[in-house]
Amino acid sequence: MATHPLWWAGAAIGLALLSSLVSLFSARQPGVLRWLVSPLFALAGLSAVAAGLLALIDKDVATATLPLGLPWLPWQVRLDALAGFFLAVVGTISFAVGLYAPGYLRGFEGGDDSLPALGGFAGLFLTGMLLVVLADDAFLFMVAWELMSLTSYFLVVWHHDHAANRRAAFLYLLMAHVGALSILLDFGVLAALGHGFSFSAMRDAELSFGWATATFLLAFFGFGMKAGLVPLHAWLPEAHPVAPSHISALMSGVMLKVAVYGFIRVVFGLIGQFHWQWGVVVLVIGSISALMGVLYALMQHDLKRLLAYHSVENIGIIFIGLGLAILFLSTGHAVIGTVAFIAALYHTINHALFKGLLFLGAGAILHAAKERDLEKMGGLLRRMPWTGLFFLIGCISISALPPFNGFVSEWLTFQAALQAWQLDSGVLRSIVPIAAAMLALTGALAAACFVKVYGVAFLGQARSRPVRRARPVPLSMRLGQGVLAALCLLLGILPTFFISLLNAVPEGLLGHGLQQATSHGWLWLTPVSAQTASYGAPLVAIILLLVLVAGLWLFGRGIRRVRRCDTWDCGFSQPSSRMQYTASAFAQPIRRVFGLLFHIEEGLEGSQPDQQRYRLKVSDRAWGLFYLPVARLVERATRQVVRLQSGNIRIYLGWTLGTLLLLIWITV
Amino acid sequence: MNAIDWEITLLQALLYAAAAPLLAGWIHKLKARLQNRRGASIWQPYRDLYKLFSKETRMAHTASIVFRAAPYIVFAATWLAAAAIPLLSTRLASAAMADVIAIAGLLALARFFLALAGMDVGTAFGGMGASREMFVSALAEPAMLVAVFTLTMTAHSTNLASVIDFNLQASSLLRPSYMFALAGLILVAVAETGRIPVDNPTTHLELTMIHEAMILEYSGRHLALMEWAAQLKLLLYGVLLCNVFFPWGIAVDTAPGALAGSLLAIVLKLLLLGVALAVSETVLAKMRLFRAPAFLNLALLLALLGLLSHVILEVGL
Amino acid sequence: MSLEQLPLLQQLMLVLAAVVMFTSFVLLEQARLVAAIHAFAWQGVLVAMVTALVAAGSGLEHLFFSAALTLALKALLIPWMLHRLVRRLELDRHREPLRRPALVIMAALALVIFSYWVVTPLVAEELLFTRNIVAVSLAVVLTGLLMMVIRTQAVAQVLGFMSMENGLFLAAVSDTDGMPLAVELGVAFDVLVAMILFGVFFFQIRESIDSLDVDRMNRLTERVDES
Amino acid sequence: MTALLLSVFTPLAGALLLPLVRRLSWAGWLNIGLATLTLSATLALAMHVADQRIVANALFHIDDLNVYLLVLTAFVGLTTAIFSRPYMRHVCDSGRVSERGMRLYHSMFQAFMFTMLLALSTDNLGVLWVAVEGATLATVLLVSLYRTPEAIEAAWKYFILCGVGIALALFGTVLLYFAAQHVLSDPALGLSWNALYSVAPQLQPSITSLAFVFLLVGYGTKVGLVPMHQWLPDAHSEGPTPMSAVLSGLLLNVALYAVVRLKMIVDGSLAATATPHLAGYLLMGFGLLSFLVATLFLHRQRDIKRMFSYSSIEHMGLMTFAFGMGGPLATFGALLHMLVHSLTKSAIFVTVGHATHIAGTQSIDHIRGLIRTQPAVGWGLLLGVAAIAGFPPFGVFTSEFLVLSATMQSQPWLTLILVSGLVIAFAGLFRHLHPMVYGPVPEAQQPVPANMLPVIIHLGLVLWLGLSIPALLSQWLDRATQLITGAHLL
Repeated sequence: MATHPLWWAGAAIGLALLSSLVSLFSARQPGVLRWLVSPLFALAGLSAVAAGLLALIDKDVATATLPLGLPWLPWQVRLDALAGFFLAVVGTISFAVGLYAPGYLRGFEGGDDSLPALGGFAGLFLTGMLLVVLADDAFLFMVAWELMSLTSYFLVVWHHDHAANRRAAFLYLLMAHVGALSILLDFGVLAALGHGFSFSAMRDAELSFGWATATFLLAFFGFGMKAGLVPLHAWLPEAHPVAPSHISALMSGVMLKVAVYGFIRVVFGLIGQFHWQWGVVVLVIGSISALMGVLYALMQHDLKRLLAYHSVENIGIIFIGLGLAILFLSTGHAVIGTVAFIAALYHTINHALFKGLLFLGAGAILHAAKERDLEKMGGLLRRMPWTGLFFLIGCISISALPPFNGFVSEWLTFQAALQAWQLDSGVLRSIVPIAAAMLALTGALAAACFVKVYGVAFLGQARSRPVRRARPVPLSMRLGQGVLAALCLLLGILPTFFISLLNAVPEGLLGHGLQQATSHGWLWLTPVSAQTASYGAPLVAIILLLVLVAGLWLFGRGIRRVRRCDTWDCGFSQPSSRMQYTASAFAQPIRRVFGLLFHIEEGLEGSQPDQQRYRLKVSDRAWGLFYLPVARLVERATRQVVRLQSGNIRIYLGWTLGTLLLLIWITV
Repeated sequence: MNAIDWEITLLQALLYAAAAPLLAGWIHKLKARLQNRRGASIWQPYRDLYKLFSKETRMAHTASIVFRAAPYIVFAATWLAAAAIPLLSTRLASAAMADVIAIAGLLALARFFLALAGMDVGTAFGGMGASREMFVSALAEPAMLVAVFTLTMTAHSTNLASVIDFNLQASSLLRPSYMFALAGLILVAVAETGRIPVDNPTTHLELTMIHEAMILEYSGRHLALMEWAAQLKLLLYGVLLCNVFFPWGIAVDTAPGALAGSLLAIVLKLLLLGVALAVSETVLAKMRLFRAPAFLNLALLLALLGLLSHVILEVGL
Repeated sequence: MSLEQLPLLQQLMLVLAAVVMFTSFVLLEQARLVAAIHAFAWQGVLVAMVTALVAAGSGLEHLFFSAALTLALKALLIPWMLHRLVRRLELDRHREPLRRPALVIMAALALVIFSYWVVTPLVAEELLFTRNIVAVSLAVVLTGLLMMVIRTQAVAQVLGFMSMENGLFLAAVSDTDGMPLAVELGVAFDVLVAMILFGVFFFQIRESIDSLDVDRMNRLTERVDES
Repeated sequence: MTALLLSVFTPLAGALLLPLVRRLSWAGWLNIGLATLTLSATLALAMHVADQRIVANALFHIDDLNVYLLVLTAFVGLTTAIFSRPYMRHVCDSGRVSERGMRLYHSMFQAFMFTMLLALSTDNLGVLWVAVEGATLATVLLVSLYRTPEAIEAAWKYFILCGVGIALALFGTVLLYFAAQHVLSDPALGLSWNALYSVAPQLQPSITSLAFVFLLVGYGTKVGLVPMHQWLPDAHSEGPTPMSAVLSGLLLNVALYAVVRLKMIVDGSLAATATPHLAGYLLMGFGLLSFLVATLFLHRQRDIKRMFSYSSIEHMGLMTFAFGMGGPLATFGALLHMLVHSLTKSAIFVTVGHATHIAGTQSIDHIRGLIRTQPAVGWGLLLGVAAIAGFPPFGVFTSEFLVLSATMQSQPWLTLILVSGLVIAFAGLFRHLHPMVYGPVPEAQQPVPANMLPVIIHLGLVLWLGLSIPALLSQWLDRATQLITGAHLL
């Protein structure tokens, strides 16, 4: 029984609920949050991982029915490979966050924000995400989905002193609601065609191309809204940074993945048919999101905002993979479609890992230096070496550099894209490589961005007093980051192992796996065939290490002491911390080249020449183009409608009389 | 993969490391000649490296561990990347280990740490150099990958060894896509290796520096490794251009004779390439930084043209 | 069938109904409150008479009772209360001429025609007679409503409300031989209580906006320009 | 039968008794006691109905449909009484209401309950009309309880508009009676809903449709259907908060109940004609209009109670729409929505009452940072609004889910309108809620003695209904659905 995946999933949900329940006591005993709630949270994560891995290993499907829900539609849960994979993703990050939280939460004790709310909603949030992944009928799915949104909203608005935070949270909930309703419509159509709200009924639905496309578009809109695809993304960088950092890690690292899960579940699982038009749509939107995401990220100097924009980028990359998968599957190239699909899944877990890691790192900085603004950081590596190391690993991974995990998934995506020559239509043959080019550009820009982040935050000299005073963070926080960092390296070095695990997902969903990928032994990753492409990740890592060691031994004779001296800087005056390159300065060339894409306001502040300051504000164009018009429309409508309530009773009576006469006219 | 392949691989790797300074010296010599100077001997780079290695190494107080580790990482990554490009023979284990995308990745890794090292000391010039380096590379990378895609889609493989094999067999027929790809790749190579007109390796004016600005603070063995890595990169791109587009003479097996022949061939190709580079660097002037995008967009454009002409003109023939 | 064939009783009822309608026109037009109250009282009397006639015709004794009730309530009690109120509110000299009398009359006539047009298809042929009464009562109801719309004076509005009630009662009595007694009592009780409450409100309104002009009660609104 | 009489006439006794009680504290407790008695009586009645389908006599007719509403009414009445004791106490101490006012309040509260229960339980359309009119009379004085110019104005509008509406409803009733004259053997039965329902097919369609128009406009005024809704926000915002709670939670339900009952008759008589669904279409039109207009109104609110009264209009519109659409699924959803909306909305009004006392004003702009001032109230309001906005796991989501899916099956394109309306409504509610609940606390705000028990009970129930509908209730609703639509859902 205890080896049954569903048992573990149930345990995970139970523990999550328990943690949120226990946290109610933290009103009087703040310690409870650290010593009871967080460990429970971590345990919930662990058992979710266990459930997921079991489901991935023994590839059978487990289902169950809960005694909840509507009388004729009880909640049905189903744990197949896909769900298992996402359970594992959710669980891993939650585990790390659970480890990290005790140290981080200490900073909040004694604050005037309520701790029970924080712990309780975190637990419910995890419950919601787990239930979304497990749900096997539309009703439970929607309940869990909205639970996820609502609880995360409460967590976002937890620091509610600043009006900006409140606005962000409101916007977040609104957008989540819009997305959810679109998903609801989607399920409505599927249920109407499939005669039933259980997913099993929807799978049997016979959809014409038109209806299938309608459902696809609704799903794409709804889940894309949640996942933060451009141009629906504008709420994301507002909301994610506002939450406490470990929650931001959960939201950016996991919740977006749950949206990806929803998209895969509906499009690959329920609709069950593919059309190249869809593939093109997903591919284009994905590429645009990736590029815009990273460009906007480059313009940020608030660390957490920057990371949030990178989530947009990475979600874009994931959707590029999915788009390629749809494209190839719809044109009958099953193998390559599977490669793209695996690439998307692989990038999903990768992004979960390194984005979680980076947000936890940002949290560590916030904890140690109370600072989110890059322009005030600097030299943190010497003050918090462990965090510095883990953050560096995160930066390398997200920049898709070997031998870390980010590179593997991008490599796989490229491999899929490079099979475009097999497509029949010349248009598609040329669209796909262009998307690949955008992916390459994105990768390079991401590297630039994280050079900026790491260089400005951790290297050089401190730019402000609190940062200069920063102390290393407590052990639990280091543990939380360490786990994720280790996993980043592991997934980068042993892709074959993980891909053989992942195979269960496409086997369950598309009916065929990717055996040839690992057919040449654990050393060689050969997605299509050994002749086409191969990547010996472990070898690369080992040889890099060897050369490093050899180099050190040869030239460094071990780590030989070096003489320390003043900075030379071409012999100019001794540089101070204010002479360092700032984050905005670093991004300036790129800002100039891609200036059209941003809404830039820059100029000089201050009247006297001596205290003039340079002012720069880069804002998102999506606001003016997509959000504000809708708002204005509603405002105009309301202004018209309120005339009804004129305040004069005779006019009211007139309305009654008029309505009466009109109705009589109609009916008689 | 049998033992002999690994031996070849090792041999090539060592050869890369050994030959890198020579190419740099050859280009220096040619440029001096073209400027009517006698110039230093082509062995000068070796002497410089030796001198730097034997000198004492100093570091700024503000420098961190990243600053110390960077030279080793940069050198290792560049070397590994180079080792994966067939120099003498296409029977190359490392080519299977790291295909062309992985090579790009390794170079990016090296660049990443180079830029970090530039920012580590916390000087204005270091940051400036890092910013510009990442800027240029961000624009160059897609161009390079697209150019490479043209090759790989033609050869149906991202494994450089098999690409070269393919080209050897099919080198007879003339491909429009290759012209564009070659042109694009040359521009990218110029930008990536920091040559005129994008960057000037011999400049002494800090404000125009890119690569030099990042390694301003280095000294001793660290500086030596950085210089060596730069020379390796130059050689790497040279070999890439020569062997992929003009694969003639490269050995497809491990027979000593064939290897000797291919060595001769590659040396000749590189000498010619050196001449071309030296001439171009003499006649061209360095551009302003903000004209670099135009330059690299041209590279990307050419690469894309290559790709399109491939998928439209050549597939299905 | 034509008018001549109707029994005398029903002819009489038709006449009375016509007069009821006329009185509601008078109500509509009347500028002086006191006169309007008188007109309302007469309307009550007429309705009571119709009821009595129906009772006489059908011989249902509970109708006699309801006739008496109507007379007491609509013709005596309520007018008397209104009178008292008006005097205590010093409104007995109050006159409020209509803004556009011609227009109002046109509207009222239109309503009458409309209600006739509405009722025509309703009733089967053999019920020709009831049909007309229904039409008349509907006209009275609508006219009462119209009066509430056009009159800006609280008391006048109440009069309109009450004349609506009259119309209802007329309909109930004339074409259905009256409703069950319980219901009628309930209705009567409600009307009475309503009248009392109206009385209370007149004073409350007066003390809050020292006038009974309903147009001046427009505090509660969503209009943006007020905000 | 005794249970029935007890449940209906206990409030009447209370209404007559309470004015005589001099001690206010006693009056408050007595109020609660009477409400408890009523509730227990209705529960007994419910048991009774559960085993023998129908309890009926000359005047009363209790079946699954109205016994369910009876219990709901009695329950909300009880919780509101519990809430109103400390609340009105606070009001009285603050001197806004005199001793006489308090006695009037208690007596009228019971009188109102009486009219509600009578309207629900009676079989006679005339009595129904009398009861609904009586409800107006009972509440109109309470609306003007505070004697401010606004209160009086609101009361006057409430009185006149509902009076006129109800008068039209009476005309409709008369027409029905008239139609029944030629069908029924005993004309005296012409107002019995049962009799009419049984002979519905023979009723003359043209008359019944005209009658339905009058009835719809009449009772629709009470339901708060646009464009006859104007009295509703005024009355809600100016009356004492317990009054707003029962108005939103009960009165609207009862009026809608009346409309539904009458629709059943009219549908029966129109079944054979060219336009069998005329009544349904009318309801759908009104419902959709009210729904959309109310959602837009939500955005321009300055008064917290007005805002929530518009939200009531919105939800009433949704129910009307669902009832009009007919069909088991939609009807089931509408009945469920009636239940959860009453519970949630009265809970919200309770918290709003406390909130207004905390801030000392009803103006949205001056209520700030509740969650810090008095977390219980803040969270209550937050969760209440989340529930009313249709967020799972609260029950409102369940019913809206049912209604939406029913719409998706019968009128797919209207679903888009509904969904956009839901979004607009949500945005309107939360944009005002946010600053009230969150943010820094102004100095003036002080915690007040609050009784959050009703809120906890109501929201707890709503949460439960959202997670799972107990078999008892679902069977119950299903039988009601079967009464209305003639088809089982389960």
